[in-house]
Formats: sequence, structure tokens, C-alpha cells
Amino acid sequence: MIDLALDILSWILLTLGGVCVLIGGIGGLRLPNFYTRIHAASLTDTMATLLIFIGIILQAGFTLASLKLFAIMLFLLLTGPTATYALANAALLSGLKPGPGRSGLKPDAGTAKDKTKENSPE
Amino acid sequence: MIYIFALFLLTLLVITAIAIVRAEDLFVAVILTSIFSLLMAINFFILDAADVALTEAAVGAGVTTVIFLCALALTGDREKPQKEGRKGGQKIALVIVGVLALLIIYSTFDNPQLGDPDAPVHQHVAPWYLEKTPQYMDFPNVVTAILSSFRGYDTLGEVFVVFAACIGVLFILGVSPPRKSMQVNVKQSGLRHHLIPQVVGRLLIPFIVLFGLYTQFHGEYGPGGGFQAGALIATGVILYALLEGEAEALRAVPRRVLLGMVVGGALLYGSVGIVCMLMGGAFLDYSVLAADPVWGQQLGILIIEAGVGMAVCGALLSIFHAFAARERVS
Amino acid sequence: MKLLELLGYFNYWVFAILLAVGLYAVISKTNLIKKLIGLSIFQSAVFLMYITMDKVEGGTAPIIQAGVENPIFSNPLPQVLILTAIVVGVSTLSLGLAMVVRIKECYGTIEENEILDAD
Amino acid sequence: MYILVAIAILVTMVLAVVRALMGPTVYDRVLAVNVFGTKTVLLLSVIAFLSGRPDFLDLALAYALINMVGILAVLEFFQNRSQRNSKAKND
Repeated sequence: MIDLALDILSWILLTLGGVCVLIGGIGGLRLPNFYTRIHAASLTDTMATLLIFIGIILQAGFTLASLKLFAIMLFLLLTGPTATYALANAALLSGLKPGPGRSGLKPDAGTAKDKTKENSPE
Repeated sequence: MIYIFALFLLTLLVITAIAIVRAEDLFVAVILTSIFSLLMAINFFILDAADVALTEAAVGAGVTTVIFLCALALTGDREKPQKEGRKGGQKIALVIVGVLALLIIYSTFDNPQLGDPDAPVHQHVAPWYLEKTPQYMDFPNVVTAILSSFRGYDTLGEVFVVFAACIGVLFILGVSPPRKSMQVNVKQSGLRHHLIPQVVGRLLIPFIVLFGLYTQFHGEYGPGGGFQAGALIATGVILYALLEGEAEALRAVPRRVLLGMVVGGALLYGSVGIVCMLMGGAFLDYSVLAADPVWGQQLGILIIEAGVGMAVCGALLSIFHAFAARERVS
Repeated sequence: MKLLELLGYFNYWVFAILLAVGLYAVISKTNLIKKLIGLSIFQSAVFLMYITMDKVEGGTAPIIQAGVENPIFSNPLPQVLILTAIVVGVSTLSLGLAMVVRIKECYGTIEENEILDAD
Repeated sequence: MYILVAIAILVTMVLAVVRALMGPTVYDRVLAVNVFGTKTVLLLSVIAFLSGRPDFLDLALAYALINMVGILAVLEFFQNRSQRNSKAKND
């Protein structure tokens, strides 16, 4: 009985995780500018990771594999937001202004900033 | 089912490769290269090569990107647009490589299909390796057994190639760079004032090094070994260098320690072979190292894997420092 | 069935295309770093071909599991060759990058045609 | 069931690659690489269970640990460049 309940719970978690991953992926493609896309990315980085890994751990039971899965989940939850922070910081540093709509949407704006100077004389 | 995944991933691989070559911004090309490496690792994993996938992960995720970015910082990251006169030459090149690809594709129809158990590759020595590993070495990872014992000569050669490449980089970048007035402030280098990466990075470094040691000493039982461990530990130290500045990392692991690791690792490998000869066996025949040949094999493999790990870690770190130090001065 | 048979060659086709893409970058791009990136794509294509050869239908990675009877293992030999080749590939790639850095310092450019003009 | 999750992850990977190819800014590409990296870890774990060899989770663990290094290197790259640019302006 408990096995069945755990099974159903883990399948529900896995399905929800899959849905979260999909939503994050679509959001990363459809949202208008960089700072909004970070939100979509963070959904797949944290929520989906949590759901999918807990789902798999419930399936795996209490083994060495589930310990490893737990470690992977922990590291992903630590590193994902950190990487996103680093990225947003790098974007802000090189002058990509956050704002509504498609602002800051010069093609390859980050590098184009100092490139325009080099290219203009030609 | 998993083959369908592989199909998808291989198609993505081709698309990414074409995008890398078409990208005019070299920085974008380097970023796409890391996607290429991830895709490659998944494909290796699906094709049953867990050890190779781990190597690609350890090398491709950290070291390659960092070294490319260091080089880009020194050379500039924009490809100049091609002159009109060269466009014709490019078309000829496109035709030539297209014909080449078609020829290779045509010739592959004589190849055995993916997964064919009767392919000639599987008939020669591989079954013998699979059969004899439990008997001679008594541990489960056949890849490690072949790498370090059955084909030990080969690996010795590879370690010396890594050694030679490291020495080459040190020779080329070791000469003093042209003098410039710009001197980046050492206090400001690194990600010192970014609190979140600092804290998380400092938390992660011990785990990366620990995981590297795990792959080093668990290599006989699971995927892993000296090559992967060396690259992983090097990545850990590179992370420290990114967080604290390169000079600080050089103080933690000084240059002479790195050189000692490179030379010592290669020498350790070679000297195990010579000790084998002195004890009455052939070069790199570890069976004579202990009274029980199985124990001898295991001891020899443990030592030479340690040598490989030291050499690879030292070499990758020396290369990184050679690039990063030049960035600091110039 | 016919289609499935053709799909059995798909990995080799990807190998051929990657080889061609890498070679194209090496011969037609003038930027030296781009050439090196092309070279590493070329190298990855060769890795892919070797690893494709090692797969056995229904097999698993050649790490012997206790308690599994009649296991089928993929071929470990190509894996050993490629495993070492990846690490060697990175060190030789950085040797090439080191040369490019020196060229940039001496000539002030990394475009091949400009270097040839400067000579 | 694992297969459904794997397919969802795969679709997201395709979307991330599309975003990485489209740009438009460099940061979008790096963000796509980051998403792709975490999705790789998920896919590897799911495939390890799908093919019945959960002892190969080491690979996913390696990626989970060192995926961040590349992104931090990008941050430092931009930081050094903006430092150099501002220095060049001051001189």
C-alpha cells in the first residue's frame, strides 16, 4: 500500500517536473528580453530540478544511488542560481539596461558596445 | 527508444557545429563550443562509454572554456569580415568539403551498422580483455584495466605527450611579454567583491577536489581514473583562481609544486615500469610487484593512475597559469 | 525495416558532416582561433566515430556488474583510445592557442592574410 | 514514465539550443548554455535510471559540480574587459 502511494507520488512529482521543464524552456524562447528570460531559466534550474530529483529518489529507494542523487540535487540548487546571478551581474556591468519590452536588444549588445568603435572607421 | 534520443542529439550536434563555424563573434563561438561538448558527452554516455563521457565532462565543462576565454582576452574576440576576393576561394572550399563528406557517407555503407555484434572490431582482442580482466586484475572496470595495464605503453606515451605540450606552452608563453603601462590591480582581480559566487564557490571547491580524489581511487570500480581526476582537481583550483584572483591561486599551489607534479607524475609512471624490469618482469608488467600477481597488478595500476592524475592536473594548471599570468601583466 | 537499417548508419553520417564542417573551418577561415576551433570540431568527429564503433546492441558499459548473468559489454578498446585522446587534445589545443597569443603579440593581428602581408 | 520526463527535457534542450543560436545578446547565449547544462545533468540522471545502471550517476555529479566554472569565467572575462575599457578611457 505504502509502495503504491510512493509510486503514485513519485510519478506525480516527475510529471510536474517535466511540465516545469517545458514551461521554462518555452519561456526562455518566448519572453521578450534577457532579464525576463532569466526568470524562465530559474524555473527550470530550481523547481524542476527539485521535483524531478525527489521523484527519482522516491523511485530509487534508500540506496547509494539516491544518496548521489541527493548530492546532485543539492549542488544543482546551489550552483544554478549562483550562475544566473553571475550572468545577470555580467550583463549589468557591460551596460545592458533592464527595462520593459525589448529594451537593450541590440544584436550581441555586450560585445557590440566596444566593437562599434573598432568597426566604424572601415 | 534511447536511439531516437541519440538521433535528436546528434542532429543538434551538427547544427551546433555549423553555428560555431558561422559565428563571427569568437566569444559566441566559444560559448557554443561548450554546448557542443555537453552534447558530445551525452552521446558518449548513450553509446555506453561512461569513462569517456566523464573525461569529456571533466575537461569540456571547465578547463577548455577557461583556456579559450583566457586566449580570447589576449587576442581580441572579433573575427574580421572576409574580403570580397576570398569569397570565391570559400566557395571552392565548400564544394571540396561537401564532396569529401559525400564520399565518406558513401563509404560508410560498407561499415557494420551501429551495434552490430559481428563487427570486426568486436572479434579481435576485445573479448580477450573482457574475459581476462577479472582473472588477472580482479576488479570490474575493464577500461581502467586496459588503460593502465594491457595497453600501458600507450598510456605512457599519452602522458608524455601531455607533458611535452605543457612544456611547450611554458616555453612559448614563458618569455617576458612586451612592456605595457596598463597593470591590472591585483587587489581588484578575481571575483572578490561578488559575495554570492564567493560563498558558493568556496563551498564547492572542497567537494570538487573530493570528487576528483573519488574518481581517482574509485577508477577500478566505476567510471574514472587518473585522467578524469586530474582534470577535475585542476578545475577546482581554477575555480579558486577565478574567485580569488590568479596570483592568490598561485600562492596556494606554487609553480614549482605544479612543475613537480608534472615531472613527478611522468617519472612515477616510467619508474614503475623500470622497477618491474628490475624485479624480473617485462617493462610495465606489474605482476612481479607483489608475491601474488593479482595484488601486483592492482598495486601497479594504483601507482601509475596516481602518476597520470598528478601529471594531468599539473599540466592543465600550468597551462592555465601561463595564460592567466600573461593576461595579468599585459 | 529499410528505414531502420539506414538509421543504423546515422552516427557515421554525423561523423562525416562534422569532419567536413571542421575541415571547412580550418581551410577557409583566416582567423587563427577560428581555425583551432575547427580543428577541435574535427577532432570530436573522430572521437565520435571511434565511440560509435564500440557500441554493441543490447550491451552496457564495460564495467562488470556482480550478479548479472550473460552480460553483453560494449567494446572497451576504442573507449581507452579516446579517453586519453580527449585530454591530449586539450593540451595540444592550448599549445596552439599559446602560439596564437605569441603571434598576436608579434604581429598585432591573428588574421592569417594580414600576417602574410606583414611578412 | 521516465521516458516522458526525458522527452520533456530533450524538448527544452532543443529550445535552449535555439535560444543559443538566435542570441540576440551574448548573455542570452550564455544563459542558454547554463540552462542546457542543468538540463544535461537532469537528462543524464534520467537516462542512468532508464538504462538500469544507476551507478553511472558520477557523470551527472561531475557536471553538477563544475558547470558553474564556465559561467564564472564568463563573468570574470566581462569584468576584466570593462575594467580595461575604463582604464583605456582614463588614460
